[in-house]
Amino acid sequence: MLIYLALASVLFVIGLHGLFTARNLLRRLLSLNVLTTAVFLLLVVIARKATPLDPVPHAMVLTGIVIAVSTTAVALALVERIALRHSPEPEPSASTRPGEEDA
Amino acid sequence: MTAGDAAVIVLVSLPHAAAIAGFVWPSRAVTVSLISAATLMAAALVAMHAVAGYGAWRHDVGGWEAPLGIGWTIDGVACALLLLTAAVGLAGSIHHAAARVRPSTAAHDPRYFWPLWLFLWGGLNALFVSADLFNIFVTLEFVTVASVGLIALSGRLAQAAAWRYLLATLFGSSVYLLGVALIYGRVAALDLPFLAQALPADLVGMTAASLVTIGLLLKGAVFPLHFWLPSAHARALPPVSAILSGVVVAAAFYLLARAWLGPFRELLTPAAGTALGLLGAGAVLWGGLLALLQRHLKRMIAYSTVSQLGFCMLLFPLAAAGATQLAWTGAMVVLLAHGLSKAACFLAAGVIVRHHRSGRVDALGGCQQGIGLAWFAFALAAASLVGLPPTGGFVGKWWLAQAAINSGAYPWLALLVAGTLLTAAYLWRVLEAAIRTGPPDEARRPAAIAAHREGAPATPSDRGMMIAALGLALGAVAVGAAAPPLAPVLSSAIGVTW
Amino acid sequence: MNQVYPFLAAGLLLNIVVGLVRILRGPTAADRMLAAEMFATSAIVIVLLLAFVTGSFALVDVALIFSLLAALACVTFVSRAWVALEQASDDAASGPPPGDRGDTQ
Amino acid sequence: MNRVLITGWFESGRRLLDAQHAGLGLPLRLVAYCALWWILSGGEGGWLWGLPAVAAAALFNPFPPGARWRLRWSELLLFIPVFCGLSMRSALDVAARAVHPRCPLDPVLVDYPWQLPDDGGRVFLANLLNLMPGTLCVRIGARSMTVHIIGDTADRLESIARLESRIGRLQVAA
Amino acid sequence: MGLVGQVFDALLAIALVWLAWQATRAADLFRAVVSFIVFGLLMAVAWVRLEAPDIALAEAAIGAGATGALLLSALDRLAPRRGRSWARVWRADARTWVLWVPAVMALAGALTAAAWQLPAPGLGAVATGALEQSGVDHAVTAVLLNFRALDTLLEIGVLVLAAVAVWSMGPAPAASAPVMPSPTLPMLGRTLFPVFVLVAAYLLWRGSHAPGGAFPAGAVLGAGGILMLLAGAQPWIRSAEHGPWRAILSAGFAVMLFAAIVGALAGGAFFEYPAAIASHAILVLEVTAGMSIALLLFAVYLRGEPHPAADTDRQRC
Amino acid sequence: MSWTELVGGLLVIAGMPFFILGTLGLLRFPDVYTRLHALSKADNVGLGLVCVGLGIQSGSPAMMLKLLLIWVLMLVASATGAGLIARTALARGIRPWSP
Repeated sequence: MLIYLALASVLFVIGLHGLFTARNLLRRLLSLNVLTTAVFLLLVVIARKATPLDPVPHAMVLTGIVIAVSTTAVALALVERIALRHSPEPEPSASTRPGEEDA
Repeated sequence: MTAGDAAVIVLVSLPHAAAIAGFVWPSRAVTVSLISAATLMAAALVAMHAVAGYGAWRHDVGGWEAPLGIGWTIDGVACALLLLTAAVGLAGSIHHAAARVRPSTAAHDPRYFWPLWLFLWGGLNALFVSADLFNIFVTLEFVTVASVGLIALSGRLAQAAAWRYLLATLFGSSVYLLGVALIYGRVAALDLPFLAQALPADLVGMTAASLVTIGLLLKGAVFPLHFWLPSAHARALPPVSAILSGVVVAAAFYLLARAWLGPFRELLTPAAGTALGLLGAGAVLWGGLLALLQRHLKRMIAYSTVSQLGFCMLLFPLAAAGATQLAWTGAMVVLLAHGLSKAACFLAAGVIVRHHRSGRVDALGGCQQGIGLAWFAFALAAASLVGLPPTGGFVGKWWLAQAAINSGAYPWLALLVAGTLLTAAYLWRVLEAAIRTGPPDEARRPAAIAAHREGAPATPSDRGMMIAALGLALGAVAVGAAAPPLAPVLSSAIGVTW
Repeated sequence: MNQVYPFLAAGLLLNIVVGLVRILRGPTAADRMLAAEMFATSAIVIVLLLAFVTGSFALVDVALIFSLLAALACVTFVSRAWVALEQASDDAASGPPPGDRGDTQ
Repeated sequence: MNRVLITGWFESGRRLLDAQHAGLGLPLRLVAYCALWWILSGGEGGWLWGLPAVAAAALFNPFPPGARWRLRWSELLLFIPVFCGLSMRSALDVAARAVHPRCPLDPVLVDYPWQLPDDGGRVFLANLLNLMPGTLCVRIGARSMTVHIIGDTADRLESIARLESRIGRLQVAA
Repeated sequence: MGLVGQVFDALLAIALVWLAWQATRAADLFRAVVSFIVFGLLMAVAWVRLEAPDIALAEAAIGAGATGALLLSALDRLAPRRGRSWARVWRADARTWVLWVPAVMALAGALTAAAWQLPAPGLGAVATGALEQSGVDHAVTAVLLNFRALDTLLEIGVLVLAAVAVWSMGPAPAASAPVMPSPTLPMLGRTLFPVFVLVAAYLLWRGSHAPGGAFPAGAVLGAGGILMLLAGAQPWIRSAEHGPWRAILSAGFAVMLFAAIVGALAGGAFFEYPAAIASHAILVLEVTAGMSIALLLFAVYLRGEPHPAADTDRQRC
Repeated sequence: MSWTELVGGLLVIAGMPFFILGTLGLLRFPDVYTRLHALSKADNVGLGLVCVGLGIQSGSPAMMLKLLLIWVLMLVASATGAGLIARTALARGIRPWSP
């Protein structure tokens, strides 16, 4: 089990790193997903360590996975609209940073 | 089922049902929303009455008891926040219904406002009663998605802000969930009152506590994790800004308070308390300073949220120093008064900005004909934010100050005074600009806007919006009167160790 | 026979790890996509082997879902993503395998 | 009820009556789906769930039936071993090329004119070619398809022709 | 599995770390997305290894299916500019390496250490004890639809909310038909449609006594819907008339909410099913939850309101 | 060890080389079309052998058929997928490699 715990920590850190250093919006989203998966992994390892096998973290992770898909979908829809706004050219780019102008 | 239980069930389920109705029948959405807003207000009052009358109680959802099932705790604080949500929600609903945004001119798609708004409300209600760490995670995500949808509604400029908000809060939830996972691995329980008995203060507990705290600090936009807040709150529609600044941010602080005075009570050493207090101090000073420097009214109000929540953070050092009960009631009253007055500010600002067709502080002078009521509401709310007697802000800060004096923590007293002065300074800038007869620099305004400087006479729609703002501001004042008798109710909180 | 299966599963996993090179190298988006397809097949076999080793036949359903959805990524890729990835082959400069003249010529 | 829904129901009903236009007749499809359910459930039953699912699968298929022909079952059964043999040969062929130190590949693109009359059979052939030795269909045109062949072009073309006539024999025009 | 198992886990961990790194750092955006899809695939294998077949089922459908489709579809809007070459990425990273590696090591080590010390008592025994009164035989389903049904309700709420939020951002950006039609796509769709329906029904049926249930079933069906859409099926959600579809989309959530309230009215607590009808109630909830997860995944995939609705619908509300 | 187990196991083991050779082809072949050949042929035969082998070993006809269903689904997916990728690649003007 130790190896999965280490894996969870490393994935968490990779997600963290990506979230803070990536410029591209989509990449940040991917990092966030990696981060969340790391947390799920920890929960499942905890369930696995318990005797007997604990169903509650499994249910929590299932709930979490569906929530993660929903938030990813919302985030993707947002990213698309932002990318569209910043480059109406045929080749929209996600790496444009959102402007700081005010309403 | 008692009346209190019924009220709580209505509070949790009615907004969701109404949201679905609004989604399925967009043409009926306004009616449905206003009716359910009024019902929710009534239900919140019934719940508060029940708590005041019979004391706090638990409701085991599904009939399953603590370690296995999810529990709701309905106590004084929860009811106060439910009431706050109901007040801001009702006022915001009236404000938005009165605004009558034409679909052709709206930057947003008006069909989706009501479902998102009601879902946000329902999520917040579910959050305030929940006593289960994982259920709180789910409700937090619920609130996040609803907030993001609402922010993104107000046009393309807001989408970038919504994105930053989404990313920050999702990150916050992941970190929070990591903390929850560690706690679960340690004691196999998620229930807050249960954990208050069971969670030991060891390495795992400390790691979990710091993770949960970081996650909630991000969601609560506590300094220095406030970077996402100003543009998100400033760019949304007025009612959305109101509920985000007044309630959503408060929810994060509420959870923080419940967690630290509950399961993490033993970890709340003077050092930990001071660390959290220093974050609050940073928020008060830095947020206040930035608010002072803002040129746009809504941005200024948004930075003021960062600053005001800093006051609430003083709960932790003062509780660690021993004045728990007084600090708790003080912080909660500040939270409530801030929620009401900040929402009033945003709603009033919505009218003011619409009237002047500009959000710049130095463009707010000149003819105020027709929006006097809005300025009155703004001034009342400002008085409460500053903490002038007899407003709620005054009572809350007074109790915090007393707690500081009682526990001999004078530096925090100094911070309270400094923060109050800073608040007065930035709010005075706005009121002063309003009193001026004309904008100082005519040339800085576009001609088209200058032509409208006279402003239009108040329409019924304006009046409805202003009354909503005024109601909230009066509520902030009323908290000042109601707080002393209700103090024992406010400090009834299940799972909190004094 | 079941004692051999863990070795086979580990070998297939190693096979996947080696195959990851194709995702790294590309050079075109299509190469990456088809590498992903290959991993789906290997993952199915790994899951099936694990199912027979541990005797939990619920895992066969996992393999079933994999095979059912294997086409999805490919179809999405072909009908949606690739259109926009006109210049995806431009990182061919980042190290095409020797002899790869794929889309130049 | 909404118009689209009603049209949808109507559509399904029409298809039900019009079953001879389907690739497999409706009764046959129902039997096939029942068999599928039996396989999935591991022979444990659960027909209370299975039968509605079978009905839904048969009635709500959003795609119009593509092929207007029926299978000749004896030919199909005969085809299965042929298919397995050819698959094995194709895998060995590719494997041999992959392990060979110089990767002996001689790729060419060849236009192959259709002999098959209808669309369903053509698509089936095109997909099948991707699993057959040395061939990969890279274009489906109105008159011909383009095939990518990695060596022994003449042999491959011959086997495509054989495969095509086999598929022609599989189907009976309705 | 002993030592081989260890080797297997180690290989899996290496592959996952490498893929996660690629997904967050790859110079080419498409490479990042493909890496993430494969990451989901291998995560499913990891769940299998950790004896979490329910999660493996859901991950296989959601992680490798729906999320992959979502991300790949988003790429057609987010075409990358010229990807930076490897050398440049490496150089730009050199600075962060110095800064990050120690912090990373410390954090990862601390987390692992903290997690390793967990005694993990677990609620397995408690859950098993309560299983008899729950109305189902499979513990995870019991937790999801009975012990912690409120979480499931709110989670389906999050899905509904996500659909509303995504639709509120404007009309769907792309036509739903594939850009490059191929005669093989409809054939694929026609062949796979019955299998999707049957497999989803099968997973639902399994859920009451074995791994399976509403989550994987809904995810499979939702992914199937996306596939059908891409294969050129007539979109089921049509213009100006998605009125009933909105009702259908929110039906699952509404039914669950209704069940919860009925439980309360029947004299119990919110979501308390009378023991006599618990298994029937869970059956209904499972079907509705599965259906709504499927429909909502599909709705969310559209990335916007299906078609601009008619003017009558757009009136101020 | 019963004969079903033996035969099944041998079939499974016989399937393995195809995966390894498929990957080898994936790495060594020069362009996307040739790699598609490697992918769609070698891996599917490997999968078929494993499915048949495990099916024989399981001794239950339903399980055998389920495993075969997995194989058939994968055949459909990979034949269609390979065709789609190849067709799109050609339409996008990626020319096949020639020696």
